[in-house]
Amino acid sequence: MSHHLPVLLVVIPLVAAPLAALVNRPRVSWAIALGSAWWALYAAHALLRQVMADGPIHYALGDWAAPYGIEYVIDPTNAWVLLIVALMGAVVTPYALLSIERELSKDRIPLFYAAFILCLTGLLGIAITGDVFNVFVFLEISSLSAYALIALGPDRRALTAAYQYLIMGSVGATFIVIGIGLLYVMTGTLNMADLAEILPQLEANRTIPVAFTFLTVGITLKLALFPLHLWLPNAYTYAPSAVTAFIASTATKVAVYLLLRFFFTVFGAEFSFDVMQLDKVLMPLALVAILSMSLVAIYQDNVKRLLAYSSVAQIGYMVLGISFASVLGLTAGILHLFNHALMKGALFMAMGCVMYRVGSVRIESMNGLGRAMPWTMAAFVAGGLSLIGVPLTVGFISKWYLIQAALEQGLWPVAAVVLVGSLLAVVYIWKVVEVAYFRDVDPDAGITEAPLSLLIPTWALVVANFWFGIDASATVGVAQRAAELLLRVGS
Amino acid sequence: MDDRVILRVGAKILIPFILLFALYVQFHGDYGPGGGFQAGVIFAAGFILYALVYGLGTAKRALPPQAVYVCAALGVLIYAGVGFVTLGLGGEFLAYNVLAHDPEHGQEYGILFVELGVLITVFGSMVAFFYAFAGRRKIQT
Amino acid sequence: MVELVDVAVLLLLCVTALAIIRQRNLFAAVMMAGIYSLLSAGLFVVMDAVDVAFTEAAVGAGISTVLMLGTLALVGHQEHKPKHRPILPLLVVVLTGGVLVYGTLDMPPFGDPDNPIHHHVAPHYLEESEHEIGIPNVVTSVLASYRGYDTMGETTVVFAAVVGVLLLLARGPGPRRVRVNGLWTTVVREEDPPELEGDDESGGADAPEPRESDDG
Amino acid sequence: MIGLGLFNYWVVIFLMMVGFYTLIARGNLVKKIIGLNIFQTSVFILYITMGKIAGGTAPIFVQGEQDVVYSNPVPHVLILTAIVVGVATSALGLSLVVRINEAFGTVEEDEIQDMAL
Repeated sequence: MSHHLPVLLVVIPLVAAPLAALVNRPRVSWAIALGSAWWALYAAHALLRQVMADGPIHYALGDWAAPYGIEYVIDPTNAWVLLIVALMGAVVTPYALLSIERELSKDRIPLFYAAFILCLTGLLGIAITGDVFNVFVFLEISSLSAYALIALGPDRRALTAAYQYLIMGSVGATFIVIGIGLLYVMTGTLNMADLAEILPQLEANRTIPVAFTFLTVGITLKLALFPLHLWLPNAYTYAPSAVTAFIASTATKVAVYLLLRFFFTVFGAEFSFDVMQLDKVLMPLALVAILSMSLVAIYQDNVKRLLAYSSVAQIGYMVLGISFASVLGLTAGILHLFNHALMKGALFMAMGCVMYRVGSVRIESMNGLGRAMPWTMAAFVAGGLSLIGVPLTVGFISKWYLIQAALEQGLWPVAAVVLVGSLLAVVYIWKVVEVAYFRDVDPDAGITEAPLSLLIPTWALVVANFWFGIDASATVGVAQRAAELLLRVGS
Repeated sequence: MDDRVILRVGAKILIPFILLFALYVQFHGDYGPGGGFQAGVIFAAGFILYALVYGLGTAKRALPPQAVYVCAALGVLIYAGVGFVTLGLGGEFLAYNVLAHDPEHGQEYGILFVELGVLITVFGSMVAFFYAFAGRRKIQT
Repeated sequence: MVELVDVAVLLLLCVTALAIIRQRNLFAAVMMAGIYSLLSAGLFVVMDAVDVAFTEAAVGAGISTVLMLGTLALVGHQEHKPKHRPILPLLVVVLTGGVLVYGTLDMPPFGDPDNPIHHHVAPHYLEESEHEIGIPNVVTSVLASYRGYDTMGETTVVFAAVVGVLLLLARGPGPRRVRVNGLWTTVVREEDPPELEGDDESGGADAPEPRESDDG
Repeated sequence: MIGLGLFNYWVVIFLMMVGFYTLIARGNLVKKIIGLNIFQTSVFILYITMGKIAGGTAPIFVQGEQDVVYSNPVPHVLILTAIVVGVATSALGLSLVVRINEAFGTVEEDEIQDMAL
């Protein structure tokens, strides 16, 4: 059983999706989704423990040894990402039950859960595989289902948002396919470990850098790194609340993971940073993303859109961590994958609670919500504190490592930008807090607190924000180990 | 409808051959070009031709949308099911060798079943796409 | 001879692609896209990829075209003239193409048997497939067995698309729009319950005539 | 055939860019999907071109024949998968177009943008 855990982690949700579609009873479909999401969490957690204890796990699908067959390879980095994805799936699914019943017509709910599990399956499949073409296949599973999920939002602009995402996502995927093809033509293999072995032996040529460029641009499109982020704000704003909470906290994380995997495992840090001079491109983009997108966020009237722009800025932090190409920097980036999932998950879920009761997430509709929905808004404030990076929250841990990594290389202006980004976050979170706590509630509206099935998952994430903010030894331990392995130091 | 006799008779003659050809492509995929995916598309094309000539309503009576939708899901389950069977027999996921006494037959059975899964899903999906688009009415203004 | 066919088909592909850009009647553009698929299927045959050619012909020229025509019947087929000159897209495309051409400069020439692509994993399939799998078509054995997991993923992708398309299209006959004071307004949301019931048209209400425009 | 050198690749890159251009420069949502199809089909040609061996034949064994050069089967397999993914993407994209047309009454990007504000 435990030997087959890697494949079961992915395949059980994969089978659950058609089942959820076939039963055609909304609540039963939901139960199937819940079961598979919790299974994934259990399996991902078990795998992470196993990897941390015994080192990398290999699983040959079809019993064909790599590179002839497709292989699953799990090391601390992707076990970590698997855990993030599975955790968010496990928290969002219970939350989705009522939230989706409110936002979607009943006959679509079984298909909704099928698409939701497929998205989860795809993301898990991308993270776990050791074969570059298999990445593409699972990327498409997650993307196609994500396009459909986003299009289900109540506003008609959800449709155009989904279309825009589909076009940009397909361009990204096609670029990735081109990159894979160019790698394949020069090496004759599709296995990541095999590629990592063969690539350094090739003499200098012009094809590999081009393959590298196409892969980077393609993944960056999926990642929504500034300036290729145009699809993200609309998609996050108009998608159903549960979908936003799930996709915002997982899809971009998996894309960051792909960058890490290609930069460090497949091409190697030396090629990526010494030959391709990647840091000279990534760092400025990340810094511009942090500053400009935080500024844009301040001017938003729709809180989901505000949080979406903040997400683009936060992606900047993760990429900034990568661009240092040091153990500290990577640790910060990998930590922030998890931490940002926790904080953005909590914030978007709080907004989902508001949507459930108020029917809108525009700032002007939140007058006095601090009194009408105290738990929801408290969760929002707590998530906001974490986003800002106040001590005792996970946000602080991420920024602490990020600043350390910057100072380690003497880049104090970069550290300053990180701090300015936090100050800007104070401004946009305050905008919401002010309206919610210092304006009078409309007494006729009769708004009450959100139901428990929405509040409990939201608060679970809030508690996690503080839990891992107070005792970060477990998360930092994994992130540091992952960073060391990626940079091939100390092993 | 009556003014399209040639179309209807032509289709009547063609469709059985198209379906037969699809089966040939499915089962000859080991020896020549073809396989589940191609067969599924050809099968679907034959059926779509039927729907185009005889009308969507007739086609939906012959093959209800619900059945098509079940097909699309069923194929995935068959494919993954082969994987679970190999797990149950003590092999790795999708390691067909364990399906029979000797590896070669195991591979043969495995490929037969997964290609069947592909056929069913692809046929179901293509017809489901067609139903979804053709069944949508133009906006009335 | 092969070279001649190869070059001829490639040139035809170029002509077709350029014609598609220029064509503003979308029906014509879709038909030309079908031709494009068919031509590339021909090219695949020349390049020994018979399985791929088969699929491309069935999908590209068949199913895709039917879906496109189905869409055009619903959304209209005249493309508007672009309002401004697309300088930025042109720049992006020239840059991307330039980078790709640069990347090919060190690529092994077309058809050279010494290419690394032919030497690492592929020969294993060609040599071992016959006794490891036992079927003559190596494409099938790689597709269904060596890389069978990819194919399962592919089947799942198709299923995901079905789920998506049904979520978007299957339920409800769609909203009705009316013109009020010169503005289009949606009057019936498709989430409205009465409309949801009207989907299963297995009766015969609109049986014989699916659409007006696509039986040519 | 080796005489053709890199010519094939360059033509294929040209085709890819024609598709890519249609995809990003055109405002009609259906035309964009057509562009995407051309872009992807051209990438398929790129892969198949890589797998060709001069004087080779399709990778299907024929009984009793020796010393046959077979073309590389791997790109064929990858592209079979990619074709399926491509048609799945177009189907989903087109269904979005249909819904956008129902919601906005147009499939031209600039008109939709005017309305969405």
